[in-house]
Amino acid sequence: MNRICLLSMVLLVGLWGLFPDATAGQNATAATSWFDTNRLNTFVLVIVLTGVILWFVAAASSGKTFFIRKIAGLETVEEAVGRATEMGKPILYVPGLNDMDDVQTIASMNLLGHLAKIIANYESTLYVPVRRSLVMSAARETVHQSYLSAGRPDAYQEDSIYYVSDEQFAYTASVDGIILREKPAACFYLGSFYAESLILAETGNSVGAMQIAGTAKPPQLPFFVAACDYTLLGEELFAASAYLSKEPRMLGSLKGQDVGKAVAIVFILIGCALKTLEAATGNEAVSRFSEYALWLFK
Amino acid sequence: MSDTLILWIDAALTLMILSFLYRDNAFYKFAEHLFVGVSAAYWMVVGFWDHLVPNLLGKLFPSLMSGVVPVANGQAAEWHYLIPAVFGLLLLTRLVDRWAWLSRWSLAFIVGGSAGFNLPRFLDSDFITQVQSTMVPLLVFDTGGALLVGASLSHLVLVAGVICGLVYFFFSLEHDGITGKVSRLGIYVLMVTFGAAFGYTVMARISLLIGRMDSLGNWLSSMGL
Amino acid sequence: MRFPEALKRLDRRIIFLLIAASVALPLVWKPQFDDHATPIVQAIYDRMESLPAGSRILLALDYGPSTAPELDPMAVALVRHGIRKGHRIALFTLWPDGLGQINKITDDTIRAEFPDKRYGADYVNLGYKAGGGGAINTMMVNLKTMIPADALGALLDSLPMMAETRSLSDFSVIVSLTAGDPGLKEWIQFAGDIGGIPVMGGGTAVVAPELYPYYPQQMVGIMGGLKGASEYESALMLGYPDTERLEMAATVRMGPQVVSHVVIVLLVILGNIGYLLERKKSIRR
Amino acid sequence: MRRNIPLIITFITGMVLILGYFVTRGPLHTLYESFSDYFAIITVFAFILGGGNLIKVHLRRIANRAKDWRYSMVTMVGFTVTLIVGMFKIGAPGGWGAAVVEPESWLQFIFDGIFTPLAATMFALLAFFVASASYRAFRARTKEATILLVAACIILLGRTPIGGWLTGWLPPELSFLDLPNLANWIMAWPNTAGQRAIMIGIALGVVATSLRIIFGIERNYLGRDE
Repeated sequence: MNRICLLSMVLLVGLWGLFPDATAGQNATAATSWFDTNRLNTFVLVIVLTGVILWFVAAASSGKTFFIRKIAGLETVEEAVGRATEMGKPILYVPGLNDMDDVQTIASMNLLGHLAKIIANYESTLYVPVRRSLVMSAARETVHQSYLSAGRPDAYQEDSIYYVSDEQFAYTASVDGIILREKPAACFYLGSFYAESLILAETGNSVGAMQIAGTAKPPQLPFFVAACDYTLLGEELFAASAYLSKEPRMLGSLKGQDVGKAVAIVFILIGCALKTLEAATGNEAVSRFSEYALWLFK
Repeated sequence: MSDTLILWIDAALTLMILSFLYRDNAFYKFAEHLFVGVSAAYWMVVGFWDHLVPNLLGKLFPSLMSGVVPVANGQAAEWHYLIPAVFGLLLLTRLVDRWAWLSRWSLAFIVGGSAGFNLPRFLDSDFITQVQSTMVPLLVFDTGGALLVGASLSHLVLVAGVICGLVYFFFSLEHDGITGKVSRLGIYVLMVTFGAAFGYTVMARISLLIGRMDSLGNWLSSMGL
Repeated sequence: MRFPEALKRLDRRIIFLLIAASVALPLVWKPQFDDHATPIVQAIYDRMESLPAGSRILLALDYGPSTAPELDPMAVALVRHGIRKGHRIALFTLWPDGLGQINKITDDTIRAEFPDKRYGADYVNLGYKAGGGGAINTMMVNLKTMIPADALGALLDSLPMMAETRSLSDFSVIVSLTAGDPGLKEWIQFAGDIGGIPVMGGGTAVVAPELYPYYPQQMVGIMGGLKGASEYESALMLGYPDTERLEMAATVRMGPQVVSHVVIVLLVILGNIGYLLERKKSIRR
Repeated sequence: MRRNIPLIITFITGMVLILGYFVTRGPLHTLYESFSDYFAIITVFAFILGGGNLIKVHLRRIANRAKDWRYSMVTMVGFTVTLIVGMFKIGAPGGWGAAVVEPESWLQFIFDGIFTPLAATMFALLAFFVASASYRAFRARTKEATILLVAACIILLGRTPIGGWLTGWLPPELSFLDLPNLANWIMAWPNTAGQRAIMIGIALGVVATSLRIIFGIERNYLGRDE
């Protein structure tokens, strides 16, 4: 890893020399700095956040554990599986519409692994229709692993995880059909979704399934919240996945992002206090002070 | 003549897709598959003629292309455009299983490029400026110095909403005690936001249906109905 | 308790018919509603008004036919306003299917309503470019690297209104009508926030709420969906009474929009009454 | 080799574009400008790849007589005709030198007559599904869902002229409860607050993901090693 970075640096310097300085002539007289000083604050934040995030990722990779709060939706998973077993009905898992290059799909695979482990112990059937062939192979591998680690490799059915169609509405119509025919006791929609979210959630609702959803696509969240029993909102999807898988990359970045949020909250509070003081007193000194204090967010 | 023809094809295809509302059927499947084929080819053609020809081929082979892109006329070839040409062609190796691994090079350029573009811009526009726009006075006065209650309240809702929302998405602290209460408030603000998004999305879908109905209406009135 | 049972069993095709009727009938009987511009839309109108005549405006139609019913009326209203004010309009798109939309606007609005306006001097079609943010970024640094020629193949230097442009900063304002990614957000991130160029525009009602946090600091204003378009049309009719005789697509379509909104709200309420009655029954048991 | 070269390319591209953002001139700036131009060009090849994939998938379906293979023929015919008409500018009044989508050209005819109704109706279908879901699925199950539905109804009524009719009779001192005012207030303040919290969160997520990609920690996009 370090060798690759080093090699890249060398190549980068090489490229630097390769491309002639096209702007050198025009700007020679104008004594402008080569660094855009207006963006200094952004630069400082890039450095700080990069440091923090990479540090957390490295720490997580070297085995350090971090606290992550309980994610409320996760506790209902076991209940949903239990209910399905009791009723003798299957469980449906939809891993979203995007391919494996979407972080949401990767998070979804982690959650599927966790779910499969519970299902293996309960002996209920799991259906996973997918829209991309790559996702199918990833899902099969994940579920197989879970059944193995639960000590139930015999219960694993490869055919229940299958590719449907790349076309959005053809895929949706097919999943709709599965819900109507098989009447699953629980439906999980976790991953990246588009306009089909409400069609799936409505159909699941009409067969009385318990529904748990989660996506980081904000426009689809309202439909899931309104029609599902539980919804993981935005980043909760990643947090849930990191929480269960203890995957250092996800865990580390999650921690780094938390630091960023804390910085935002603190600065908003300070900024509002200073602005309020400024409005109430009209004092020049306050506004001059706040200019310095809030330089990072100018 | 061609306008009338368009009107009729338009109406036929619209009705074919709408027939899905009754149930999935052969007409719908026909229209859907036609759409997939036509749109993919359309994007390819437009991308080729509007971008590749003037921005790549015209710069690599100016004399050859001067018939189709007048811009290229009399220009010298810019050989450094071989770099994107090679990366672009490598992307197409994905179509041949044996050579597919080579497409990773171009994929690496696209993914690395998006990451490089996005990092400073999201930080600037969606983080720094957003935090800065939220730093507002919680007490708003008019020019005469009187407190404006409504405006102050609105500012309070904004600031509290952003902070509570951020606390809800904060994963390093357990949501109990004061954090729990704040994040609870955060979730209520998010629900209002989702409600607004919900209302807007409904509005959008209805508008699209109106547009379709309108063009069906044009077809009907063209028949004198 | 037969009422909630009947409510529960209602065939969805009846609801489909209901919604079709709530859109179709008002299209026939054409009810008229007065509208007025809210501040976030008025800001766009005011910006167009306050620019000196002859200002260069970049109008990016970043959408395809799938969302045209919402965004076409905005494009038409903006073009009508801009040309009346004497601005020079450059049409452009980051969506391949936006090219067809540009042709529609040029044909049906500019050429039909302003026959004396000349191509190249008063308006120009810059065509489509791929790459979204990447394309905007290159246009910021050097416009003619990205767009050496217009959509018809003519050199930009040969077009009077484009000859002097070097980068996006030579436009007085960027207006993007957006159906998603890439669109207004990219124009703000890659052009507005970096070059200090005013950015404004419109979005489908799906994307508009997400863009509100940019207002007013990073975005002059935004029209959200058909309602936003109708507000702009009403501002235009107020400022330019001669436009009242023209067909205002969004204003006409507000009729069916109103009726179907009421129907949907009633459906939500009715559905929840059924749900509450049922829940009460199961609790009583 | 198969793994490392892509990682080096990602690192260099990412770094040049990040550093170039802060630099106003010099070789790095030139590199930044060129990479930005190249990026746009390479993304066009993605459309071609999309077309290629489509041919591959549907030809295979036709060859194997897979389920619904006859519809794959429809896709192939639509694709081929549009491609030939567009690539060779058939039926374009201006000939080779004309704009690709010229008014009165065959490609514009395909756009107006086939592409437009199909794309527009696909999305218009959602209006029906949204109506049906409003009735059958959107329930005030929890306090959260109740808040969501109430806000949605205020927006739906307040953003059309009917809102003014319903509450226009309110006395001036209660005018803030007038539905249009309420809807505008919700959009301007609580909606902005919520969207902004989400936006800040997403921005940090993008920063973290971009860093993981550039430093080669995230490699999923490269697929598995064969």
